Amino acid sequence: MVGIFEDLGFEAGLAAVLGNLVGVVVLATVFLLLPIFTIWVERKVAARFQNRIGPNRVGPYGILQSFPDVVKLLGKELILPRNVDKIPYLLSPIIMVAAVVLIVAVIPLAPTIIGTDLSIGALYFVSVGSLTTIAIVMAGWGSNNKYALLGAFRTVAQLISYEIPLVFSLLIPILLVGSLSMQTIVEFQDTYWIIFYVPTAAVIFLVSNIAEIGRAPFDLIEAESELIAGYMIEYSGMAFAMFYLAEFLHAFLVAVIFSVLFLGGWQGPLAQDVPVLGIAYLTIKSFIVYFAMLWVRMTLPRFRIDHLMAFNWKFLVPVSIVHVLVTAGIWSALPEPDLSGGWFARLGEEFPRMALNLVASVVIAVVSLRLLRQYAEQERQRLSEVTAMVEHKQYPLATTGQGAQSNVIVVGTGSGD
Amino acid sequence: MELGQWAFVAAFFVVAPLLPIAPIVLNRLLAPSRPSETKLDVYECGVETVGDTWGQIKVQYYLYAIIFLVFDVEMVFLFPWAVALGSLDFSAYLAGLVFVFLLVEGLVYAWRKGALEWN
Amino acid sequence: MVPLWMYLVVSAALFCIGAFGVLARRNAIAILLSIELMLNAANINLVAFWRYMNPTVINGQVFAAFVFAVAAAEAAVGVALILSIYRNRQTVMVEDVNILKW
Amino acid sequence: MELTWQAIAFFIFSALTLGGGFAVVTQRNIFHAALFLMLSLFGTAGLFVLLIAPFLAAVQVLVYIGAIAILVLFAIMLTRRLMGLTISLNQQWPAAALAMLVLFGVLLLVLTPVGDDILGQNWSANLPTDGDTAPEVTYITVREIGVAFSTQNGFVLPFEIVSLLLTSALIGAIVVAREDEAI
Repeated sequence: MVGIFEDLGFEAGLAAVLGNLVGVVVLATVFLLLPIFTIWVERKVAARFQNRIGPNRVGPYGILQSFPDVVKLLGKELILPRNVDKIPYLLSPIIMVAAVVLIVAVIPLAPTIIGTDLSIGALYFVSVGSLTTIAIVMAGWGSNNKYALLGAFRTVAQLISYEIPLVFSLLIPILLVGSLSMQTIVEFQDTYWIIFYVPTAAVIFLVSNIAEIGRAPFDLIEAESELIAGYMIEYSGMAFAMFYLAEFLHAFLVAVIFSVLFLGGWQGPLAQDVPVLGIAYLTIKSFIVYFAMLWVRMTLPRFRIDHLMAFNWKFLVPVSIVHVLVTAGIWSALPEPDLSGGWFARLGEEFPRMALNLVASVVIAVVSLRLLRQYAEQERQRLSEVTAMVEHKQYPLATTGQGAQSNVIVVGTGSGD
Repeated sequence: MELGQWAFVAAFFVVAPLLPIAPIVLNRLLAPSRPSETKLDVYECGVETVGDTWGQIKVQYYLYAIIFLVFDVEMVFLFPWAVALGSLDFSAYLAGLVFVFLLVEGLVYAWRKGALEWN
Repeated sequence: MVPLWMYLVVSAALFCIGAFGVLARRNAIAILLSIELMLNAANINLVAFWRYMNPTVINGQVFAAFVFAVAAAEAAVGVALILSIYRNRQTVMVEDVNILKW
Repeated sequence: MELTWQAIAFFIFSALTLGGGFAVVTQRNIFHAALFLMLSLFGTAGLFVLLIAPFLAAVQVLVYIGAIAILVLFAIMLTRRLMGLTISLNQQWPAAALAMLVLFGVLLLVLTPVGDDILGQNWSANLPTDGDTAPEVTYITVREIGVAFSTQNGFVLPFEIVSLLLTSALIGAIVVAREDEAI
């Protein structure tokens, strides 16, 4: 790209800047327009899960449905409510989308096609992702609305909590590869994908990322019954649409990043030589992961906030810490295999390391799930005892203190799960 | 060379905010704007809003934020450790092990003290 | 390339701004923010000296990482203290918290 | 010094850092002050990139903006009654401003070549005056930092002590901030 501008007679420095800008605009716009398609995919898949047809009027199979939606949103009034704190209020949707778009810069699309292969790519992904938190705080504060503020706080508490297992599980592929560069991570997966080494870490990564974008079953962010629509309640028109755009784009980018980190990215037969194949492989993998995320979304009921927090801090965080320590131990104890041979030779050389890690990872998953089940059984036992006490009027219900009341609520919802 | 890569990122930082600004401005130009007293009101539960918006929130949020902060800083040290681990001997692993164990202590304390409880 | 003294001047200016904030703000949280500015100034210095004086040894960046940890610890404990004072005395203004003055 | 792209970037990031910092200490609205702190920290991250310390730049965004600033925002929300404030500076602010201006003046004299001319002393002679003398960084900094953290010749002891510091900060903050504990 830079070369084209140099040929056109621009001075070298300026050509570099222009080339970069054009590349960025193209890359960012392509990704930004993707949600127009993924929203249709999402609605269609959701409809099928619920035995409906979904959008089917505009274009074949309703594929153009998103365009009239965008046009409609453009015609909606952008209301600036009274007493809003204008700067945070208006900056918030912009930062939200920008933070998500920035992730695109480090995604390796093919062996030679990547925005930029930063030496700290994986860390860049986390850093930029943490900017969304600020956008949410700004929206909550700027809206001058109690529900928005409360929603923002819940959301931020959820996001920062789930960032911990996210980063820990991201640490594991980095540990295996020994580099933060995204392209190096993909090249490492030339023999085995990282998901074969550490499937448990992959699952933790996906789960915490789903929580990070606030999708079902972690969609307390927009719990309509409790918080109306959370921090975005006061937004309308395109400003509101930006939050949705950011969510859908982020959801798809999570699928892409997951494919890059755990499913070999662009790796596939002949991808080394034909870059277009690399893009195709990455797209296919990403859509499979995206479908899995939709499946989860359509199947599981919403978490309760205390369960959400407990699940993170008392399950995901300890498990991911143990996983990091175990994988690091195995990795530093094992000798580096000789990877100079052909592909099949490397496949054989790499196998012992892969197998040992796989076994360790599966053991961690099994043991932690056992412990979780044990805990759940205890909890059920305790709840049924409380229920029995209430039924036999042994519980101090008559002298309704605040404590007794809240306990009854726990019984009511707790016995269901 | 390294800086050249960051020029690309810098360009991203310039372009990324412009992408959402464009539709919002377009929206402002295209859509009607007829503000009225009621329309500009705070949307809460249908009745008029009561009290100060910037009210006090629970200290629980703060406790999560502090535990998050400590673990986030831990990452600063664990990322380079993880990257370097493959090229170092076993003592480097032990260094990281001690580091993590010292921090897990803090998590265990928070757990035992009920700071992880949402109530 | 930009000469080293320019980085040092930026860092010095940032430090002075932060120190002014610490001395002149009434709000304890604002004082905390100012302290973060001063720590940042120190970090700019560390990294700039590393880059210009001896980039073959990584010490400057390592020190900067330690400063991050110290800043985080300071923020956590500082905010906890402010919250506790606020709960007991309903204020975050430092001149109202003079119980140790007597 | 010619006006290269790098110099322009340096001036932009410096302006962000200093302008944001100035707003932090002068803004009446404490929430806005915290937002300006983020701007200032972001500018510093840019300076780190220019100094070829990308790891620190990313960490700056992750830790300072993503965690410390969020913590401070939480604290602002937890301590209400801040909105109606009209006076943000105390009575001694002119003295403080004067002291800081003097300090900055002295630092300028010491650090800049212009100051050397005025003083007739060559304080900054030991600093490389031209950035082009700064050697190239040829290694991957993240790995080098990792090696420094976990080898005996490096910083393994400070590395463990940092962990201890963070743990004690965590425990201390929980003890101080919890409602039911008597203080």
